[in-house]
Amino acid sequence: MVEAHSAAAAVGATDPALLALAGKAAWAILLTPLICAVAILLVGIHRKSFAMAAAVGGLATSLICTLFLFFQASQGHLAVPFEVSVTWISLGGLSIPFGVLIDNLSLIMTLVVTGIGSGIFLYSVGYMHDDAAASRYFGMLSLFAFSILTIVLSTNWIQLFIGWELVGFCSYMLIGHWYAKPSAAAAGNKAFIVNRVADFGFIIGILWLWSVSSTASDDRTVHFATLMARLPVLVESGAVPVATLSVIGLLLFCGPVGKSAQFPLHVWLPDAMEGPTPVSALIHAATMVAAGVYMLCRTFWLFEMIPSTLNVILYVGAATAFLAAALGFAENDLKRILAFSTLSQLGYMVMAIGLGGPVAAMYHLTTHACFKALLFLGAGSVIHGTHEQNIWKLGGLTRSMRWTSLTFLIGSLALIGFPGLSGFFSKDEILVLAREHNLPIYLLATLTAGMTAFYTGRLWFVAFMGKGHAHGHESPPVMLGPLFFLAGLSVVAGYIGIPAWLGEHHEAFHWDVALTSTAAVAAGVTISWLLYSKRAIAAGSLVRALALPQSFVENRYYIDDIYTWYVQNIQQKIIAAGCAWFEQNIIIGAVNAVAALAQGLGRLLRLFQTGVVQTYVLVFVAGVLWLITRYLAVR
Amino acid sequence: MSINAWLLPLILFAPAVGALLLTLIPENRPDLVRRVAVLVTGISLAGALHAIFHYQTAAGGFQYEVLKPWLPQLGIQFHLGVDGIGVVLLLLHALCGFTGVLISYSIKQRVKEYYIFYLTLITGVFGVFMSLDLFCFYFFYEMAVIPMYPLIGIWGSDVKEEGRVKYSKQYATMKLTIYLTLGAVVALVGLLALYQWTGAQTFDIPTLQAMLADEPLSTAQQRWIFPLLFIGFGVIAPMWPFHSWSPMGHAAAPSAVSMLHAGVLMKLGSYAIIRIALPLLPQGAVYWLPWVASIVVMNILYGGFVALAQKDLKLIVGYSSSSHMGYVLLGIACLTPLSLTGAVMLMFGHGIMTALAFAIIGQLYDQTHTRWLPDLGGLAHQIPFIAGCGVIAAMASSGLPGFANFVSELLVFMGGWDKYPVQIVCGALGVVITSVYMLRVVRGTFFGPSKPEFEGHVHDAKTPFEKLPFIILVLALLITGSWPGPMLRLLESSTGPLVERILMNEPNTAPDSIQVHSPAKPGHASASNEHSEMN
Amino acid sequence: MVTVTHYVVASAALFCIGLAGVMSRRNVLMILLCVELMLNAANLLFVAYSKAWGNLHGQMIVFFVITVAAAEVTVGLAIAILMMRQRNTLDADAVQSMKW
Amino acid sequence: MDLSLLRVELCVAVWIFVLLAADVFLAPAKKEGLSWLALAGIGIALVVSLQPLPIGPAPTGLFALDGVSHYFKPLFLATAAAVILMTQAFRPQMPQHPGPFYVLLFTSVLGALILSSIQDLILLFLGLELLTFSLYIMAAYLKTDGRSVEAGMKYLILGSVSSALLVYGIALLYGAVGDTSFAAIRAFLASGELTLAAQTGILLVLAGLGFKLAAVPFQLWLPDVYEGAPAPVVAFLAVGSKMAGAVALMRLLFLALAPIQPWWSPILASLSVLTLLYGNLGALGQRNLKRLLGYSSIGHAGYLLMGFAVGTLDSARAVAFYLLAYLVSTLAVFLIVCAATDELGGDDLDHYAGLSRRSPGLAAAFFIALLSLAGVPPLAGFVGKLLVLMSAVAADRLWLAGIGAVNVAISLYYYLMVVKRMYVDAPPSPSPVRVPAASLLALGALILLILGIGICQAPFLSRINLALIF
Repeated sequence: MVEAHSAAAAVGATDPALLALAGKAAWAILLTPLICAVAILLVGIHRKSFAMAAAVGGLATSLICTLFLFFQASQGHLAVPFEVSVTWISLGGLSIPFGVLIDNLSLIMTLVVTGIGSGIFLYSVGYMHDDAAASRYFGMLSLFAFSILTIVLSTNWIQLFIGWELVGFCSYMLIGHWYAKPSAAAAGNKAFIVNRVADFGFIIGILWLWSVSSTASDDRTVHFATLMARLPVLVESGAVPVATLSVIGLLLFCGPVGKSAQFPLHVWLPDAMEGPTPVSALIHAATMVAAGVYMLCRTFWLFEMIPSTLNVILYVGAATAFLAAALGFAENDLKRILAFSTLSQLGYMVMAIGLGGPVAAMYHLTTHACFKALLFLGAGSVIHGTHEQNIWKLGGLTRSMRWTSLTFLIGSLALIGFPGLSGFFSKDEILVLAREHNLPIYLLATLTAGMTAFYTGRLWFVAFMGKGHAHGHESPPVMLGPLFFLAGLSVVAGYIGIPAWLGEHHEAFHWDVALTSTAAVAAGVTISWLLYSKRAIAAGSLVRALALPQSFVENRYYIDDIYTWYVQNIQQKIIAAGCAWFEQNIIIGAVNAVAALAQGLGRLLRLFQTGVVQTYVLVFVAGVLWLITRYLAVR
Repeated sequence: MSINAWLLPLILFAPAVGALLLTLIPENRPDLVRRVAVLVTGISLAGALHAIFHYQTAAGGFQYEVLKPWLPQLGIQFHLGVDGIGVVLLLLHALCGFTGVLISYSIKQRVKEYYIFYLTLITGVFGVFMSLDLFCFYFFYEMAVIPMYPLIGIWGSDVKEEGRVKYSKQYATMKLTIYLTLGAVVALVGLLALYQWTGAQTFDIPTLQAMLADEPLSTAQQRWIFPLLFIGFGVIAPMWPFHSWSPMGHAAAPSAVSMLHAGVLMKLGSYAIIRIALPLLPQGAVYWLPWVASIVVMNILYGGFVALAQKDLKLIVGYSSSSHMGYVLLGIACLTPLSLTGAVMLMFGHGIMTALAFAIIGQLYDQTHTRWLPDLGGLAHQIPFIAGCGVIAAMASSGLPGFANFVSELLVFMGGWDKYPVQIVCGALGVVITSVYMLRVVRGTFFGPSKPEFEGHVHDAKTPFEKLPFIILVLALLITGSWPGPMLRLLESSTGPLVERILMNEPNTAPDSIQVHSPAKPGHASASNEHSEMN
Repeated sequence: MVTVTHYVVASAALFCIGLAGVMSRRNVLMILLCVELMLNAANLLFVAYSKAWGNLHGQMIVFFVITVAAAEVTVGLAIAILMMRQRNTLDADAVQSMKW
Repeated sequence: MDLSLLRVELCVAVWIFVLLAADVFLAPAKKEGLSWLALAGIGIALVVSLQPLPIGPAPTGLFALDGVSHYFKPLFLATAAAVILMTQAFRPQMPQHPGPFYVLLFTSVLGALILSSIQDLILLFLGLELLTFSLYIMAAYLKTDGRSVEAGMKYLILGSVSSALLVYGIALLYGAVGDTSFAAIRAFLASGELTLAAQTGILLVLAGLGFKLAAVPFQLWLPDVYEGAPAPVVAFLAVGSKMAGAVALMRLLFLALAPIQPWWSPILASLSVLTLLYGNLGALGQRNLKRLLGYSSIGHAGYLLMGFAVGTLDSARAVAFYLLAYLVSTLAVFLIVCAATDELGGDDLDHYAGLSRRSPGLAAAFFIALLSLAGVPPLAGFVGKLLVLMSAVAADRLWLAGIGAVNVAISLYYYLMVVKRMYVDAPPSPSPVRVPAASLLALGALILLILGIGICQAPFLSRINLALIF
């Protein structure tokens, strides 16, 4: 049933034994977390330590298998792309495989997921140690790992969609992990439903793409490799108009808009911070929200055929990057600032796709995963130590939580693009791309880089540097370990040649772009330093000067309010209540009316039944006369 | 004699015999009564499992056939048999029936009478799913409707809105019974017309099918009969705007009856359409189904919106059922092998899912005595196991991958895309609406801070026996949903040929090709021979 | 000359008078008498047709009808007595405890 | 004249005298035994009626012992037996002197037996009168009960008017044909002549029979009489009298009026529709069980008329089956009503509240019998209705079948209202309802028959197919 086939043409033949082993390893990457999740949910739901061990062990196994494949591939022993799959559904002309696609792209993403994921899992062991429902947490975490790997390793659109939905579910469960908090439960709902709205477009796109994918000789397909080969031919022959494909592309892009929280469906991500912090780090910073970007990279062969859709993607990404960064200015919640930052960085990545640079996007995705996970874990460490999330109530953490602060600083620097750190390189790639293709976007992106520096600076100066009242205790080693690990990654990720691995030959360093962005960053940091550390400018007066934009930003552009208004007034009060009214009064009313009609007709007929015998005779005789007059026929 | 020859009668008559046995058991022995019910439904379940595992997919067609003359003067036979579709629905019903018996342990009043009616209901539904004779079919169909009346009337509960009675259980059950009977008699007229106009003097479905393949009814006749059958059976399906009996019926019924009702009874309609209306009246189907495809969009969206406005848990799930049955009807209306397979799969998936949902709501209601959403909340603290099942049911209903509902809805969408893209898009929108109200239910019921009034006297399903029905249903959903291949192959062996035969009748196809594609099976030919000898 | 038609007309008239009486008279006894009138109208018809056809079927029936009519009156009187005993009236319209 | 043709009727007639004599000579304390004597008489007649038909040429003359009558006679006798058992169960309500009641019952049965064999309009008239006269008295049998007397009075007046119309119709027909035998009428009509007088005559005869069947617009007496008359009498009215009317109509239509079937078919069809709707709609919202059953019996007359309107051999057979199913179900219902009226304190629907808690078996039997009347599988009534509807569809009267089918759903409503009282409502007292053993036995047999006819229809239908040949 399992069929392994390798596109071995690229780098010579692969040793069959290795191929078999690689196939097993590939399956192991995907399925180990699933098995662990099932085991935890079935037998470990009341055994916390078993759950922790299974979850961490499961993902670690995946990581080891990934590393194995990675080294085999990088050494050239294993020819990639390489695919193993089983047929999940085979029905008439429809065949949906379920499998593992190993190539450079999926390997790097799998490394991100399993590598950073393992760190975060380990961190969770410390973070969730006292939680009564830790087993459920770890079960869901394992299930999440499986789901995201389903996306990453997917060989086809449907499998991708399956993973897409499953990560949504896990995200829902994990955001709402502390379901006793109404806000957490609400945030979970919001995340799931917003993603559902987006996936509505996504699945339509998938269906449409599937429906146009047939050729004269072959059935329709959802298989990436087949589509990649087939679509250009179909477009060239005119069988699929570019306009149609553009619409399909837009519909497909709906998926990332929801999952990667692009404008205007970004509203769920800040709320998602209600979940435990490791979840925010893993799901809502490093992996799941990046899945949208990954999907666009994975299927870039489709999007590169439709420049108009790419343009839309570009502007959506740029808008998200800029607007989300601005939202970071006014936020006071430690995790939410990071969430807006995540939004903004995701905007960068999407923008990079729009600019035609999947490699740049993927590069930024990888580095961002490292430093943003680091930042969140750092924030988690702070929360764990102080039980406080409001930056204004924190402060002075550099003293009480030294190691956490150090790693947080490294993450922050990587985020703002401090030269030499990973964020600097990856952001630079995108800015170069922007300058080549679209000057206004370039300027906007540079400005956004400055804004990033500003709010990150604000966070640092207020929460960590400020005159401390928060006396937290440093976190246990099981939590610090991952912090160091991720800090290390954030430093080195810029140097290990990710773009080259992804197939882009690194061009010469663009000093002009680098300098400009560094200047913007420096400006941002300086301003924030002046405002929040040095207090040279009174923040209050600045706020007053910018009253209107301030309220606009504080209310998150009123987008949440618009949605709430829609749900409460349009959806519930007009559509749903209208339908319910129609149901009660027209549909049920009509049925009742028929019943009443029957009753009434009966009552009417019974008017003959006067109880007076002579009425009966009269009716009798009238009946006879009626019969005679009606049916007497002359022949 | 091999087991195959008496497998279906065993499944069918086990509950009936159980009901008869119960009449002999004194009323003051409720435990014995329950045990008998568990035993007989268990036998049926085992039989259904045996049937599905031993169905010869490669051979296809009707299997485990039983053919006995019944009323030879009219060409009526006691003809049982199941194809891939039937065997799946048999399993669905056996699962729902068995778990329903377990859930019914919470019934404390008039236990004996309850199980007698309940087992009669189960017998009727089994009969429908395995009947291959129109008379048999109708016979069991009506038999399945009537026990609902006392079941809801006696053991049900009023549907309340903010403390006031919105629909009394008497109203709900009377409406349900009369509405369904009305639908059934409309269908009966259609069936009789079919019998008459065919001139075959037989009610045997395979024989009729073979005959009609050779000499189809005239297009005009088909166009007359088809709506009779479709509306008649559509009432129970339930097709918009004939659905209003269903949500309030679900809401008023005791939980095990809601389970059977929403889980299985509603599938009788769509099953009847697939088993009778489509194969026997292909041209009628081709003519009317485009209309149906548009009407059922109303089912999906309208049902969803009304569910959004409800606050009674059972009404929400009730309207959700009518919304989801829209997908089933849409799958039928699209009339492609994919969509039809998806429709039947959804009948299974939705049946199990909704049975699970009603089992959960039943547990909640038994303990909290309310189903009014604003009164509930935070129950995950007290009943984590049931809450977990609740999340699973909600997710299955929202079409989360891993559950049978996702696969089936996907197949309906893929199968119907070419024919009715607009309707499919609307259908996909329905999935979004579903998740909105389902998550609202989960959040409002299970999440939030623990409420003091529930603390201490709301108990989770603790023992394995109490958990058993939930586990069975969840596993059924998960297994078929995550590995749908075997069930789909089973269904395809029946839906594929069915659709193929119907589409042969598209006006633009040469009629000559009909005979090539629908050879009468040897078994059926002999059946018709027997019949002609009797005359 | 008197033809069958004359008898038919006469009997029809008699029948209609009886019918009108049944519908208009309130006294049970009068109603029964009017029914007698209708039966006798039929008798007249039988006899006339019997003469016209030249067979005896009609006349034979007349005897039966007369007997039946007598029986009917007997039963009727018995019930009328019961009515009288219970309600102290013979008015048919007064008895209407069961209706609708 | 071959008296063996009259053997059943003779048995019954002789037993009338036996009963009279016994009534005279038995001591008042032993009058209870009369019912057993009556039962014995019915038993003898039943055995005689079940003797196989003499083989010979198709009988001619006034009276025939043919397949039709051979099929129906045992049914009349069985009805009578059931009614006698009902009087036992109903005893607390009955007057002290049951003797005349049984005599009247036997007379009535004699009329019905004759009607099942008629070949001539004279015998039609005589049979009807014999049947009806006794019923007038029986309806008013509870001399002290005002409603019973009222029922008798209403039945008497309407009945005598209808018989006057019938006789006048016979006279007109005789005038047109010159003969009263069915064969002669058939020959006359077959010749293509259909004078206005003949048509009027036929319509009047149909009206007279319509009165027996309770066809709209000749049905108004029925609810009142059902409500007022003693329950056993109502049972005989509902089953015996209606079935007698139906047999007479069947014989008239198929033996005498067959040639002008296209003429009377639409008449009966429209009567059928009106009757169905009147009966079933009128029954909605009734509060008295007997009155409700009255309306329901009008509804059933509608189905019978539908079978006649179709006018095919199959439809006649369907009617015969329908009557059988109707008989077993209705008798079961009335056995329960008779047994329960006294203990429940009346025959309003509300009196039946909580019967299932008081006497589960009785309630279950009632449930089954009512559902059979409604036409729900797997019960006898379902098959009867199905056969009638099928015959209508077979004659291309889809609309008629449609109306009949819809009425099934309407009727279910009021039957279920009774079920609701029994099963859902709370009982006023927990004491069980006592039923005499013989009635219980009969009830059990009837319920078994309801199920048996519903599930194994084939032998019954074969019997009918053999018997009914016109």
